[in-house]
Amino acid sequence: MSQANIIKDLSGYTPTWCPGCGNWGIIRALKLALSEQGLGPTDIFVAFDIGCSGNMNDFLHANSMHTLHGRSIPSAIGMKLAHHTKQVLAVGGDGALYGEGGNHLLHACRGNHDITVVAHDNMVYGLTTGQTAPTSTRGMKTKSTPGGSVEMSINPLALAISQGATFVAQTFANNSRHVADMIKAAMQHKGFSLVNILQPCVTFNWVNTYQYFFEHTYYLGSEYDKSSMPLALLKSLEHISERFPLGVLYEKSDSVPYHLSLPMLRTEKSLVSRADRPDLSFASREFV
Amino acid sequence: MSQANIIKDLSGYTPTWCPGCGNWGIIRALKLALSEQGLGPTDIFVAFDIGCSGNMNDFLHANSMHTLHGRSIPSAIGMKLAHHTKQVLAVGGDGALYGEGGNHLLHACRGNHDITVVAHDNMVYGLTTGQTAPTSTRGMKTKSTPGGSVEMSINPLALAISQGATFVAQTFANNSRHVADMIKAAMQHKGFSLVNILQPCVTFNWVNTYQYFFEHTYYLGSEYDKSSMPLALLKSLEHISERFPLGVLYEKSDSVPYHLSLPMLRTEKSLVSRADRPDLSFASREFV
Amino acid sequence: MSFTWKLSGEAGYGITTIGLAFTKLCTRSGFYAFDYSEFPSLIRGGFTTHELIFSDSPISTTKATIDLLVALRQDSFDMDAHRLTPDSIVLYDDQEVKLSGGFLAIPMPYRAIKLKHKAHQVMVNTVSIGASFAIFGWDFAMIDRMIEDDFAKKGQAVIDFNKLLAKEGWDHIQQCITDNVKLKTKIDQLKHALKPPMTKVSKQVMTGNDAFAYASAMAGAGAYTAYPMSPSSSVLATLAAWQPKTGMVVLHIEDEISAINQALGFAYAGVRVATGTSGGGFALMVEGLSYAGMAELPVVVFIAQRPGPATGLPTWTAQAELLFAIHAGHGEFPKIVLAPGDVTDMIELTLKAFDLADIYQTPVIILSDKALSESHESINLEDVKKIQSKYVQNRGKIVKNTTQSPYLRYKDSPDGISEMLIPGFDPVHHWQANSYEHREDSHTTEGSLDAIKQSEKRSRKNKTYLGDIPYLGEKYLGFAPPQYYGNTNAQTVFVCWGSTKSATLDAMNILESRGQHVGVLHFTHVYPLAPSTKSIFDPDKRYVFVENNSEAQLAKVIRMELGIDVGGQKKDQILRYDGRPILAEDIVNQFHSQSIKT
Amino acid sequence: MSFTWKLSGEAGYGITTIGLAFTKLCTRSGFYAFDYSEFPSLIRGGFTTHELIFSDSPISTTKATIDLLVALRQDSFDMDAHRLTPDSIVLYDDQEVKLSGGFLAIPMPYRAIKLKHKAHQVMVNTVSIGASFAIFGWDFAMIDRMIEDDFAKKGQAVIDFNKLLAKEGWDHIQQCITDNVKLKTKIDQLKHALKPPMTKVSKQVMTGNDAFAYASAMAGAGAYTAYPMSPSSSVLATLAAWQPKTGMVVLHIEDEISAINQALGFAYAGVRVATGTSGGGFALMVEGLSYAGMAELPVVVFIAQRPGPATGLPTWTAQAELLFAIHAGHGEFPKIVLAPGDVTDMIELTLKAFDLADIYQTPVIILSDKALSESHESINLEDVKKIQSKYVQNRGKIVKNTTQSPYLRYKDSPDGISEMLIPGFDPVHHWQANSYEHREDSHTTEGSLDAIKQSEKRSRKNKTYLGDIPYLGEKYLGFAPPQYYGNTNAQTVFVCWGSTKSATLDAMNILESRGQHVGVLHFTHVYPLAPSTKSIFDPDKRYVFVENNSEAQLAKVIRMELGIDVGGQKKDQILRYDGRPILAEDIVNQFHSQSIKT
Ligand SMILES: Cc1ncc(C[n+]2csc(CCOP(=O)(O)OP(=O)(O)O)c2C)c(N)n1
Ligand SMILES: Cc1ncc(C[n+]2csc(CCOP(=O)(O)OP(=O)(O)O)c2C)c(N)n1
Ligand code: SF4
Ligand code: SF4
Ligand SMILES: [Mg+2]
Ligand SMILES: [Mg+2]
Repeated sequence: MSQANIIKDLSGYTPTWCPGCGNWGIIRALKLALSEQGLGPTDIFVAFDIGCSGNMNDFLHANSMHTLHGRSIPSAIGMKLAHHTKQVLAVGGDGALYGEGGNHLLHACRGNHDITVVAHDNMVYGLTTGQTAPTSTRGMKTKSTPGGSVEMSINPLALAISQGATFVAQTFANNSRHVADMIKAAMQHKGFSLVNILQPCVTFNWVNTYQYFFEHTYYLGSEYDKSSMPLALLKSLEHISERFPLGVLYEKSDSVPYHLSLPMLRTEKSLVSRADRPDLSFASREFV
Repeated sequence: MSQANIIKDLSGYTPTWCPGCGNWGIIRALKLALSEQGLGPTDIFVAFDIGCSGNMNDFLHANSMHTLHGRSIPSAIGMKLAHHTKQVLAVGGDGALYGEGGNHLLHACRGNHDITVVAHDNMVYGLTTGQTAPTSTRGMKTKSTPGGSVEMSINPLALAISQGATFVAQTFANNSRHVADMIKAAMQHKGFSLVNILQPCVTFNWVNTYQYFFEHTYYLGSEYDKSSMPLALLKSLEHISERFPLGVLYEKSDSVPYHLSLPMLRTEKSLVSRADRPDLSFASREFV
Repeated sequence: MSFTWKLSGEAGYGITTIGLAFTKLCTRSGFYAFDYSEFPSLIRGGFTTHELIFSDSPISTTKATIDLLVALRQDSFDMDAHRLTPDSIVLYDDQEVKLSGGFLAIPMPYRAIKLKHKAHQVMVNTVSIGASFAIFGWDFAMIDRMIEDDFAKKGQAVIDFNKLLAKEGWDHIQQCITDNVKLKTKIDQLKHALKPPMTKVSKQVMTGNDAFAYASAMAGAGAYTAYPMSPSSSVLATLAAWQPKTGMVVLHIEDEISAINQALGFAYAGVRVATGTSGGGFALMVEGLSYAGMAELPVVVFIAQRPGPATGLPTWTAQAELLFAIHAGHGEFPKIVLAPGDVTDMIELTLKAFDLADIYQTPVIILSDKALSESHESINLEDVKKIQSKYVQNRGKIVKNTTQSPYLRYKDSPDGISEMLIPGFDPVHHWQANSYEHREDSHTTEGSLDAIKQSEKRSRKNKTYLGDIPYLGEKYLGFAPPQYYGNTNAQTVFVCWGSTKSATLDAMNILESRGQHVGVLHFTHVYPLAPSTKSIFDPDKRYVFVENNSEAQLAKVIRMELGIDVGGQKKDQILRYDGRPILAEDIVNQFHSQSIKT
Repeated sequence: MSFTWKLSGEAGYGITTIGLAFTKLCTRSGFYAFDYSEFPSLIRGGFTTHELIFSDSPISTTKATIDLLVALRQDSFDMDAHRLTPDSIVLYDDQEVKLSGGFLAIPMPYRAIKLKHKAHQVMVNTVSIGASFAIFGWDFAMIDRMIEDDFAKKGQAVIDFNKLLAKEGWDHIQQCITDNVKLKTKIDQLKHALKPPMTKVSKQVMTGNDAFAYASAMAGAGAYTAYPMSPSSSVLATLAAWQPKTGMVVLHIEDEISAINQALGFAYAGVRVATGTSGGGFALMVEGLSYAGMAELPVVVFIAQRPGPATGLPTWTAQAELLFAIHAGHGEFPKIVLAPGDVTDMIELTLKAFDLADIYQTPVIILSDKALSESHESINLEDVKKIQSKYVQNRGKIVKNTTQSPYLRYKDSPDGISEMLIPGFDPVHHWQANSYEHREDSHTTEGSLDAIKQSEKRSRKNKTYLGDIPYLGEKYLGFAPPQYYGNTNAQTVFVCWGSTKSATLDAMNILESRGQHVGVLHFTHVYPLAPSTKSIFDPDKRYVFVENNSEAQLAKVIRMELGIDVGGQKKDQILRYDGRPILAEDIVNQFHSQSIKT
């Protein structure tokens, strides 16, 4: 490999995911999406959450944080505002992003923070060996719900669309090309983007298998109008009847990301690049 | 007052809210709703959150918890499951319920827990003297956002409707009769109910005044079909253009509340009423 | 007599399942067994080990040497070669593993057996069970019965197939004996040494987590709220599975904040309740803990410790949350922290924890750790039955009716404890669980005198618990001093708490056997400490703290609480903080090297 | 010389606004002033007080007696009658308030003035300012200027109206003099006693929160993330308002968990950052704190304490989070806790906190409390300028380029500190802020040796901070021992920390004036404590702990950290825990009663 290639090489340790796990397809897609944008490890900032998904921290080279469980979104926002000229991603599972960290997702949406959230939606807690997740289908039997889960699944797409996210897509781990395209589009979008990736967990989820997803997903056609928020919201309701549209459900074209609403970040100079100390003479006037 | 009347008297200390505050109308309505249902202080369980709204703990007599800020919903759920034959309410502000406690709201919705959440939506933090709230309109100038808030408002109705709540209503503190009716209907509903009450804060919110709400609200007519979830969701989107429909936006008729999905609570005997100790002989078999 | 047996292999290949079966087999054979498993925080790809020890007396720690090692892979051998002695036996895959060193090596044709029966790698472990039984001279029929029990749900074919594989292992050893004299001699020795006891005491095999779950049900807990977190998660799974039998409401909720605040809802409404997690999840509960302290709500918080900080080493062990647990929560309020030493302790202290929470109307924390929470131990069924039959709920001053009028929830009292009326039954009286400072009647106050009265009332509960103030209830239940073990004249005393008990006692015995007297002082009631505990410490003796952390945290607690200067020097600390449980041999070795230095 | 002045009334009626104006007026007149305000956790309906003291020397505590009390309502008088002396003056509403007791009572026609000018209740307070100036014999033109400054934005009409009301107060007193001889004499006395200093030193009037905000900006903090919580909220408001001038990113986010985790995002990316809250919000941050400890991220956490537990007394004061802050976060990791004694201290220690966080790459906590955070104090502008001109950012080993290759983020080193590369600039090197245990290269590990190495590396930073190991960076900055004040031969020493400094020093002076020698030992660097601190404690002296909490928490820390048995007995504790700041008189009185008992 040439020097440049080495620098751009995203591969870290060999993944330790179960053979057949949907995460293999996702990491392939993520690398594809990044390298097709010419982005190497030092060009991006990634907040990896805690979970099988988040274990990607050791498999994908990047400026990165392996955050606390459920907290990848706030950490990603901090990184973005500190260095807003860089692309920032948050990578995590459904438990982390929709369960433990649900509040952060909600508020990142309405803030329209310019980060891309990559959600590995396997409808189960993988790393803790198989408990119910916020996206588990009602009635699913898991370690923590041996009698079947009582809650209905969260609807992540509807949540994001209705609460201010300006880019919302869904894809399926089996199709790396599609996953990569969704991630690329999400990253290129200015504002908050959520990519919900349906991801089979072959070890702890025997309900939502590859077969299941083949049967319950379909690709949005070219006739689909992703610019209408009400339409996107209605589309996202198919989730309730276990129909999963794949593609970009919603994109707001005139989105103004959070940082561009802050006067001090409407410049190419990021916060971390500033050496100048502020002139505080105003304060002595204020305090007399 | 007769003995029975004293027992049913809901009035605690004289409220200390600012003169003209919308909370006065809400407490009047709440008492009305309770007494019209024949409910006295010991018949109900209330989790009061922390905020001007939550300060009602001392003004309304009830079996109650004055919880931590943002945590009234989990505490209410605990009380409900412990004593499921009783009516349980959670009373709090927009900061508490949609900000600090947003994750609990989200998950209480999808759990369809049989509690009634009474949200005092004054679009500001009252008790901490005037910071931005999750429901503040974008651009609102507050103590914590002197340059205008950057986030768009949360859409609490859309959030609840899309995430599994089975009863969602909105009302305006100025009309105590309507507020009372909404609360009564919510309490009578079996499953999770949210009553979002538009509440002027006369001290710290000079934007969303009584006048503002008169101009931006309207009552849902009898032709409105509250049984359709997609319709209700679309209706809730008017929030974005600062139109606030008043009335029941959504009610699911065949709602099965959380506790009725638990076999051990499908009885009149609540958890707290059980004296019997479980027979654990099965365990010695399991562990050999 | 004690014997260690170890199996390891790739994570995800049933090591712990077959390991547990073997732990149970040892127990059924009449021994006391204890196991300890290591695995990475990965579902696959890492390395899993199952180490077990069986003995004719109760045991809850393993030892440094391995008596029988099963090595299916080269790394299984390499990682443990240093733990083998000339007396050890190694069963190894003759196609996969290269051995070196002096011990009794027995090549096993795993590959051939696998091919012959087209068996999956997971099942190969069953072969080792059969072989081990042959070596020990134990009754093969036991294996058959175990397989029948364990695979009952999977059908006859699976049962038969497993039996067949076990038999292959057994047969292979029998065959080897004929031409391996060394093996023959060894087996004859072992047959004698490992002869199952004649009188069999009925036992249960339980982990610390099992014991906590079991005792929670026994204590009449009506609810358990949790968010999964290693190494506490099996409590959630166990209690969830038992719901139809116990009637308990078991909730896997959205986060740990909800777990504790829901628990407090149950507590207010009068239901006994617990929540469980590990250090990181507990970190999210500390605000709720403070609310429990203020509103005087009874709640049991179970913490299964693992090494931190942050995500740390999720599947490993530590005793590093003692100081954190003691000081958890803002503001000043009473709190009781208990740390069981073994599985039987866990049952007893869990029962006591629920009673203490009710009596003192304040949070009670149980500190377990991965070593205790996830290791299986055989305990005497008789002991458990005795505990159970003796146990009567003590809810202190929690009542369903009150004679007070007006009812004062937070009425000041000499023992600091007020009557708590379970709301919802009395038609007249109601009260608030107020997170603000409050008057006796539970209404909010900002008055100076009210604040002082309530703050002093709350802290007085501590004194009552410690026995400094008489308890005005029906039955006293409070602090128990540390337990002293060993020669009372010993000039050196090992001080430990919680799960390090067994290893420390073992170390004491080893030293004793070498003619060196040491005592052991073991704390289970780790906070608060009664001032009288001070008199246990003899200024002329040396106290060495044995802890699974890097700061000798118990020593800090003792200095802080009792004002005696112990355990502050490196020479008085024997610590381990790499995620592995401290073993008797670690203690003995560190003790020797420190004694030389000083 | 010092003089106390107090105003009180219904919450929501501008008491604190006018009070602050008076604090500034005293300062502009050349005095040092300090104020303390009490108000309920209600927007309306409660009672608000503004108490101020001015003096010719720096001061940051009030005193027990009130020299001039303004009583517009009966309860204003009743609640403070016991604090009046025969020398006190009471300005009271002649229509509203009934007085009793011996002091100089001056009836004021508030009602009449209000009616005459159709003035709102809020404005009536201005009358008292005018009257007070007349009594002190101060220059009325000062009031005019103050009104012009304060109401500049409200227009000329409001300015004129306020001036008019102030003049009414002034005139009324002038008028009274003519027929009230006692008043005349008093005023003549005061004119002399309260004569403004000739040489005026330029001053700033700041609260502890202002000082923290100001110094954060000075330190070059790029971001502040917070969720509002009394008494820390004004930091958020102040820094938010300054954004256009400082360029700081100030975020009011959804909850405290987000506040700390966003802060860590900034920290990882290389931006200096702080987050602020009170005890309850901090409780939600402790998991994040642990992550900062593990990933070695620099972050400053500002805690303005209030009484707990739980919601407690939200608008009152306490020093009850010392032990909680020290032990906050699961697992073991280094952490530095600082507690400024006054506003100038706050500026200096905030600057130091940012440097320490960067140098040691670990969280630094600043403990303030309501008394320090919300009280205004006049400080010398010269001092501030000196601090500012002297200050140079010290980021320790945080760099934008590295010469290492491969770059090892967590490279072991003798001082425990590794080079931290700010990511995003170097085109080749990248690293993870890993919440798991990790290798030197920041990759996850579960290896025993790695775990030990990193755990020891982290804890070694503590030793470097304490000066036990030399720092291998450019400039050393670390622990500072407690400061001793007073007679070195004193046999009794008051030990205090943080904001109780000034009251304790005052108490020392009062006792000194009565011929009783006591010393004061004041801690600002409260955790960790250097072992050498032990030598400061003389076994033959008596140490009495003066704290605004109920447990004498600093004494616990000293016992725990230094192993010396101090402050464990009630007789060695002077504590206040009703939400009110401890005053010099409290200390003196408690000291006397305890000395008698012992
Ligand atoms: C505060 C906290 N609570 C719980 C855990 C334990 N934990 C680790 S990963 C995980 C859930 C994993 O599920 P998900 O987020 O869906 O990720 P997946 O493994 O399925 O990819 C949990 C509960 C933790 N690390 N921290
Ligand atoms: C954990 C925590 N964070 C912050 C606070 C401080 N606090 C009290 S009330 C409140 C917000 C009040 O706003 P809202 O919930 O909208 O209620 P309102 O006063 O407007 O009725 C805050 C931030 C707290 N008590 N606890
Ligand atoms: S447990 Fe599930 S999610 Fe985790 S690696 Fe295995 S298949 Fe993937
Ligand atoms: S501050 Fe606002 S919400 Fe609070 S009592 Fe006053 S008007 Fe009502
Ligand atoms: Mg998952
Ligand atoms: Mg509000």
